[in-house]
Amino acid sequence: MSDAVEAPPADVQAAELPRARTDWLPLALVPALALLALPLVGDVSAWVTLTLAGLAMGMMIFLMASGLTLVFGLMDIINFGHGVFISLGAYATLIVLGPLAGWASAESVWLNLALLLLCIAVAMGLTAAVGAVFERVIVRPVYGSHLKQILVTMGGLIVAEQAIHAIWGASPIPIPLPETLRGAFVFGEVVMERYRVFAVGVGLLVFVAMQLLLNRTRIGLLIRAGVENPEMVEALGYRIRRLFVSVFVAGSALAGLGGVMWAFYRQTLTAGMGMEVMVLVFIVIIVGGLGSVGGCFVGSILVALVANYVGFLAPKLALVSNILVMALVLIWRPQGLFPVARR
Amino acid sequence: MAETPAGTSASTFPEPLLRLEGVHTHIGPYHILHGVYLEVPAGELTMLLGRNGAGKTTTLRTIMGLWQASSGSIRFDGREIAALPTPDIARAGIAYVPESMGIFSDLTVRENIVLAARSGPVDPARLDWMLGLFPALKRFWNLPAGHLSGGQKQMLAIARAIAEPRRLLLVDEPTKGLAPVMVRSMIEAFRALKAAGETILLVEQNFHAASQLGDNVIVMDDGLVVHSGAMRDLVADKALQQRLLGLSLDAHQ
Amino acid sequence: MSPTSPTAAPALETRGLTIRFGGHVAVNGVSCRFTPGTLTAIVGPNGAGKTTYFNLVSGQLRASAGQVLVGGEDVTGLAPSARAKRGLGRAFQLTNLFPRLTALENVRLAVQSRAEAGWTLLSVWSGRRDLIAKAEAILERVRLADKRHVTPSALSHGDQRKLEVALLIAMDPRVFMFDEPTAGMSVDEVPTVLELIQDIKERGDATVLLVEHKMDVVRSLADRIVVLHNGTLVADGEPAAVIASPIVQEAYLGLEAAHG
Amino acid sequence: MTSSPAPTAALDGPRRPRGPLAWLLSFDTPRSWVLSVILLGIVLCLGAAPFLFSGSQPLSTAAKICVFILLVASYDLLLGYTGIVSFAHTMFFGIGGYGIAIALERLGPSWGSAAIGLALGLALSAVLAAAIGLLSLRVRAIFFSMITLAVASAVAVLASQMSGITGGEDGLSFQLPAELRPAFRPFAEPVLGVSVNGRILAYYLILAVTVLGFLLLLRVVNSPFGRVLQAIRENEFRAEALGYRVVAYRTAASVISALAATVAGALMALWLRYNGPDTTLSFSIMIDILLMVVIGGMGTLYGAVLGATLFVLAQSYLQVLMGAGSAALAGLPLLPDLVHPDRWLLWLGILFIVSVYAFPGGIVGHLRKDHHP
Amino acid sequence: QDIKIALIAGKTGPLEAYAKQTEAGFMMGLEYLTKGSMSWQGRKINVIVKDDQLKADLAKTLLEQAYNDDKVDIAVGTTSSAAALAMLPVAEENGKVLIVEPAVADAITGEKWNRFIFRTARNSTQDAYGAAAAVPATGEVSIATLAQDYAFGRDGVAALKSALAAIRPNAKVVFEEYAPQNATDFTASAQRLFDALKDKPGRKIIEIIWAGQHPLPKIADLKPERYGIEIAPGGNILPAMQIYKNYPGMEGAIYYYYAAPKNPMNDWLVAEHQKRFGAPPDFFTAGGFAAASAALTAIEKAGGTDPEKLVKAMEGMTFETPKGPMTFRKEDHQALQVMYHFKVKADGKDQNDLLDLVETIPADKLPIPVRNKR
Ligand SMILES: Nc1ncnc2c1ncn2[C@@H]1O[C@H](COP(=O)(O)OP(=O)(O)OP(=O)(O)O)[C@@H](O)[C@H]1O
Ligand SMILES: Nc1ncnc2c1ncn2[C@@H]1O[C@H](COP(=O)(O)OP(=O)(O)OP(=O)(O)O)[C@@H](O)[C@H]1O
Ligand SMILES: [Mg+2]
Ligand SMILES: [Mg+2]
Repeated sequence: MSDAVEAPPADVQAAELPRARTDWLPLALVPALALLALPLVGDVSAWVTLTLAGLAMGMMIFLMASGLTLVFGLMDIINFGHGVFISLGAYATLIVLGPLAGWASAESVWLNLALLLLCIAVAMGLTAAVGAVFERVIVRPVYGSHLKQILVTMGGLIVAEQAIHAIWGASPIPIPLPETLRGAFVFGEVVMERYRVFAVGVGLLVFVAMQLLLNRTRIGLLIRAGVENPEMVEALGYRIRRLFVSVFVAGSALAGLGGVMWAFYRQTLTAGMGMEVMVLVFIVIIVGGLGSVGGCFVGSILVALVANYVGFLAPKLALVSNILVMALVLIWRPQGLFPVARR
Repeated sequence: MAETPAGTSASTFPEPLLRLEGVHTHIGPYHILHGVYLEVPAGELTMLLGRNGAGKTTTLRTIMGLWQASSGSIRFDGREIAALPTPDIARAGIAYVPESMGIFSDLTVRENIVLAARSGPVDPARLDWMLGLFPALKRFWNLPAGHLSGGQKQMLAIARAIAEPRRLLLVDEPTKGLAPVMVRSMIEAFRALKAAGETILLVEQNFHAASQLGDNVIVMDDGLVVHSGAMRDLVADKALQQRLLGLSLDAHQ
Repeated sequence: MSPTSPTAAPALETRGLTIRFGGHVAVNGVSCRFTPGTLTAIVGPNGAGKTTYFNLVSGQLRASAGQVLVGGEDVTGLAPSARAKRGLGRAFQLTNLFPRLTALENVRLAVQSRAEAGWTLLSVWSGRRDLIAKAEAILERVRLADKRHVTPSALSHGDQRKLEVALLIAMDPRVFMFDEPTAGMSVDEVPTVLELIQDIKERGDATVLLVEHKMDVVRSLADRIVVLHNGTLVADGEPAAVIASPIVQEAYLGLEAAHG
Repeated sequence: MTSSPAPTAALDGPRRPRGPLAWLLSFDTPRSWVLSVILLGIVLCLGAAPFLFSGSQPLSTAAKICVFILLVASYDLLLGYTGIVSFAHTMFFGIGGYGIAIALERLGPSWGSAAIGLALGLALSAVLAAAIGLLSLRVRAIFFSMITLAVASAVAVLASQMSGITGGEDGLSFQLPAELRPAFRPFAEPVLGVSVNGRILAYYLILAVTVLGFLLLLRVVNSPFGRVLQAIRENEFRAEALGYRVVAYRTAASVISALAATVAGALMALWLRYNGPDTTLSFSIMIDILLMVVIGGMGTLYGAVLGATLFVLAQSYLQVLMGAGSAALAGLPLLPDLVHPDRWLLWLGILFIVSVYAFPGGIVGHLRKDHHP
Repeated sequence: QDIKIALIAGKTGPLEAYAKQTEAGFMMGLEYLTKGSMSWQGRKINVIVKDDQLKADLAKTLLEQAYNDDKVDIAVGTTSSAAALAMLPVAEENGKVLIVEPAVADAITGEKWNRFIFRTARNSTQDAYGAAAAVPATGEVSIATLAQDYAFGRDGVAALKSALAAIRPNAKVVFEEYAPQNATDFTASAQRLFDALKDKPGRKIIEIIWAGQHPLPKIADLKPERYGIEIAPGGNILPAMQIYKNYPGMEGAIYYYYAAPKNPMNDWLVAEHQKRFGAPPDFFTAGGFAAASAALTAIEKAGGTDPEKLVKAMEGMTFETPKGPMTFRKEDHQALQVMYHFKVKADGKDQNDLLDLVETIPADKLPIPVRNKR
């Protein structure tokens, strides 16, 4: 679907009003930060290693956070249960790894990748389905009330986490990273874990897809409009409820994808693994600006890079580096890097 | 009461585009509409008048399905729509401009109009015509609609309703907050729409404007229709005006 | 320049008040003085900057340039609440109430602000019978007494407008700013509000600013008319003269044929 | 942030209750006879707990209920009345707890050190609450909540890092002043068949402070100040335009609420003779508080009493009940597993969901709707 | 009259798995030692299991309840060190024995100890001495540590340093790296560790002291072998050690590994556990078993459940466990016990066949200092 009205009629362009401009400043923040870190780190190869690792970690955080920013920002729903979808996505790999464990230890890149993609597909399917149920049973009755959302999704989280315990047991479960993705590429003194390269690929793909979907179709518009005034959207003839369900389901599926990526990174499954990253995820969304997919992307990278640099330069501060980033960004831009809507 | 409810007296005429029969609406514990009968003939402009709190807005919202009629029938184009969900009512061909305007303030003017055109790109000729009616929208094409002035928001709300041809327009107090010059062009706009064959149900407080526009007039009070008939009859009858609306035309303007 | 008593000390004055949104200048160097006892109507086409001007005066927006003076004191840097405390009262164009407090409570809060009772922590609010009585009296005046226990969300649009006016009256400010108080009000209700404004005006010491599109209202109430167009002050003076001026006739009333 | 506290409409009602009790309750009476009866029951049970129930568990539960009533009421001042969603409330609870714990551990078990600890805790809470309020109550509500979440987690990290003072993850165990120890016996003879000891005195200390604190909070929310808070909750923009300095009022509300939470934390530490991060600082307590407010009914302090009582009872006895249930159901398929005591969290989660649905306006809202006096 | 024992554990919450092991081990221990009768001298042994949800305050309340309301004779617990520490004063107030299992904090038998406290679990210092003992005894060894940045991690490193000083003077800790407790990205830490070690002569070892999700694969994937650096991961529960399989040859010390001890008690435990749960017993199963053995041996020796007699009997008492005999040291009531020096297997038969035993480190090779005040 393409925009109905692409540009204003010709004579409008002459009007003196400035057009909405892309805001490049936050984007410049990432390279600026990297450059600033270079002299501080000193050693170039260490700097490259840290920077690459940070970028890749940022992608993984982005994958986990993107679903939440979608749901949180567009639909104005705080899903504290998002973490459990990450866990669920992670555990879903077991469904694939059970019968196909051989593919993981095979030395073939293709088999390994196929296995990963299969895991992703299954995980996204599972989390999407659970997301649909979650939306229907848990979230729908509390649209509009953040507080109740927090409580209800928290309840959903506890129940789902217990369900994971009941199905897969309480002990941590190790999972094998496919053979060819183990270890690292070494270029002189610089090392880059292979898995991180893969994560960068997936992250970029998802980012681009989301951008296209939200900016090139009217779905994004409809959701934003629907959050502000669902009645009016219905009066315009759109079935907004159905759309909301799909957004929630998409958000859950993205969490599932993030979960798979995170699972293979951690190589151990625990039911609480999703919850553990939630504070980080929230920070990233806030830094980016609620609901901004681009902001979430930049925010993730920023947070991960800072964590790496700080971890190297002043490990004592690493504990609070995320909060530091958030505080600085909010002082600079109280609405986050890319403020989206003022609700 | 001299005036018979519209539904009964008009039944010999061809089926009107919209007909309400004995519509009751409750909002929570409040009983707001107490059995509304009215009809809107196709191709004409019908004015809905009444004091504050008479139930005009409630009537429009009930037609749109935004509030559910607790009893009674609403027939649109021969089809019962009282039980349909709002999107289906809109898809049946009814456009609605709410009293609060209902613009999406996070979205730009352009995006507001894009959404209003449900079936695809806006016809360029129609767009030109719309922007000719409301030049301010052209100027603020890419501004978030929340930043528009009160009157500009009103224009946007109406532009949205006419972005695509619809069978019936429900408009709640469109001239509220418009400068006289804009009221004039709004009147022109509705004339033009009527000329283009659209059917319009218009709520208006500005009786002066209303008297220039309407073919028919319906007056409500206390959740009931208390008068319906031709506009020119009401314009001619000062006593009736005084009784129904508490004014005479001369007092205003 | 003001037609009425140019020597009287202004209750409110703006000097070169300007605000830009990006490249758009919504209010452009507006200098104006408003003296006590005068009712000034501010008119202009939609989007002329009237509401924005009010926002700048009452502090909801920060000016890009220029000053706002209340009784000679510069309040340009102050928050809306501080300006309200100095006697600037404001009613809003789009109804802006406490949606889930009752009508009476809405008004009582305004009365309480005027009485500077907000920081009383250890006495019970309902003990202040005087404030409640005052609020009820005001509701009586705007003919909402029978709806005093109704919340604004359950009031019809016109009644909400009246409540908005009631809040402004309850604040009892030195400068009253009405932004289209009668918009959406049914014709038989309009006189009630006009009477209220007339009352305020007749008290003598109040300064009233009124944005209104209904020309009959403007004609019957205003001592002076200020015209804004594209953010700029383009005319200022006696009502009859201003209304007759070509710019108002054309740009505002849309009467192209009229000349003088 | 949107929230849905109980509408305040009825407060304007024409009839105004009279009498000294009404004065104590700031004329904000329960306004439902069922609610009045329940509240009376709770108060009586709490008041007579040491004499009604034997054993240490009921008394511990009663003490915990008291502490949480105060804590939840203080949070309701913020959430229900002012519309501020803060996740940093446990931080103040923790400051109170640590104030007492550190003072008693360092300065020895005397009343003087308890007073010093409490005073320092209160001062720190006030400063922190004011600073957070002034700096960040200007931003959007949702950002404020997230900022408080971050601050609270930073403080938790700090508490864990400064293990030299706070005992880190392990927390601090300490001794109470002699009069509050189990060995202290003020009366030679048993009173009403119960031999009164220091534990029971400590319990009554906690109860007294809770009652006092609750009545004070009730007064605050029913004062002109409290009404301004509610106005701000409904429409801060309009409140500002009416001449109320929103940031100042909000900050004042957070400071008052923080002080009350600090007192609650101090009481908690006194009762447990222990304080640690999990006891007062953890996020799960924050969520419990939220739930208690919502179950009870936001924007009505009586809701805090009901919510805290119900939740603490559920938390204390759910596992026991489930144990019994599981035993009773033994032999059936699946069911005994579902009600196995180790699955109590599952039921807690369900309780979260169900209570939000079952009581959209909280229990108090529900009762007031159905049973007017 | 029944013998009542309370078993307090963090049965719900993140360490549910640990608590389950403890409980299973404790019950199997009682079963084995009473030869299935679950009674002693005709007195039925009644175990009351309580869940403290890892909360210190709750643990404390539950223990009070156990002693006062349930009138238990001996209490055993608990999973979290914080909770265990909070419980200690309660035992003293009530004058009844508390056997601490499996909490490891040194302070339990150190500064916070009282005479009713006995611990069957190993303490952090024992872990550290074990790790030190697994370090080569000769030649120059440079060690860098990676630990979590809180009391547990810092104490662990301090203990390791004093252990090295005591038994491996040839090894030096040259660098200490502390990462946030919940860190997941270890690139920066690894970089710093490598930078610190790579130019050192002799053996270069990274000792990881970590509770929870193990950073081993993250460090190993960055190829420390480029600089000749080895990693000593330390022992862990079986599921956590399964990732070790990818890095055969690593050496370290562990508290219990089912295949290491050779005695009838362990043989029975392994066989029976495998039969009942389909997996070999783990860390905390052995611990629970040992606690049961300590309790029963003490009752036997004291001839009943009188608390004072129990305390007297337990001081210096030696009792059998799946790890062989342990002894409660007279001074601080810490059970002295063996540790195992392991090497990661190259090709295990199944997912739990992970380690080769290099050597059993006898208790007397681990001169754990006494830290309490009597
Ligand atoms: N949400 C609501 N809850 C309860 N009562 C309502 C609600 N909305 C409107 N009412 C009541 O219903 C009646 C009719 O209201 P309605 O808005 O339809 O009047 P109206 O004719 O449009 O008036 P106006 O000209 O002032 O807009 C009024 O008495 C009003 O108070
Ligand atoms: N935040 C903003 N960003 C950009 N433009 C703005 C913003 N706020 C107002 N404007 C523009 O400034 C102009 C003045 O608006 P204002 O609301 O003051 O008009 P007005 O005179 O009150 O009109 P009306 O009679 O329609 O209410 C309008 O064109 C509006 O679009
Ligand atoms: Mg209306
Ligand atoms: Mg305006």
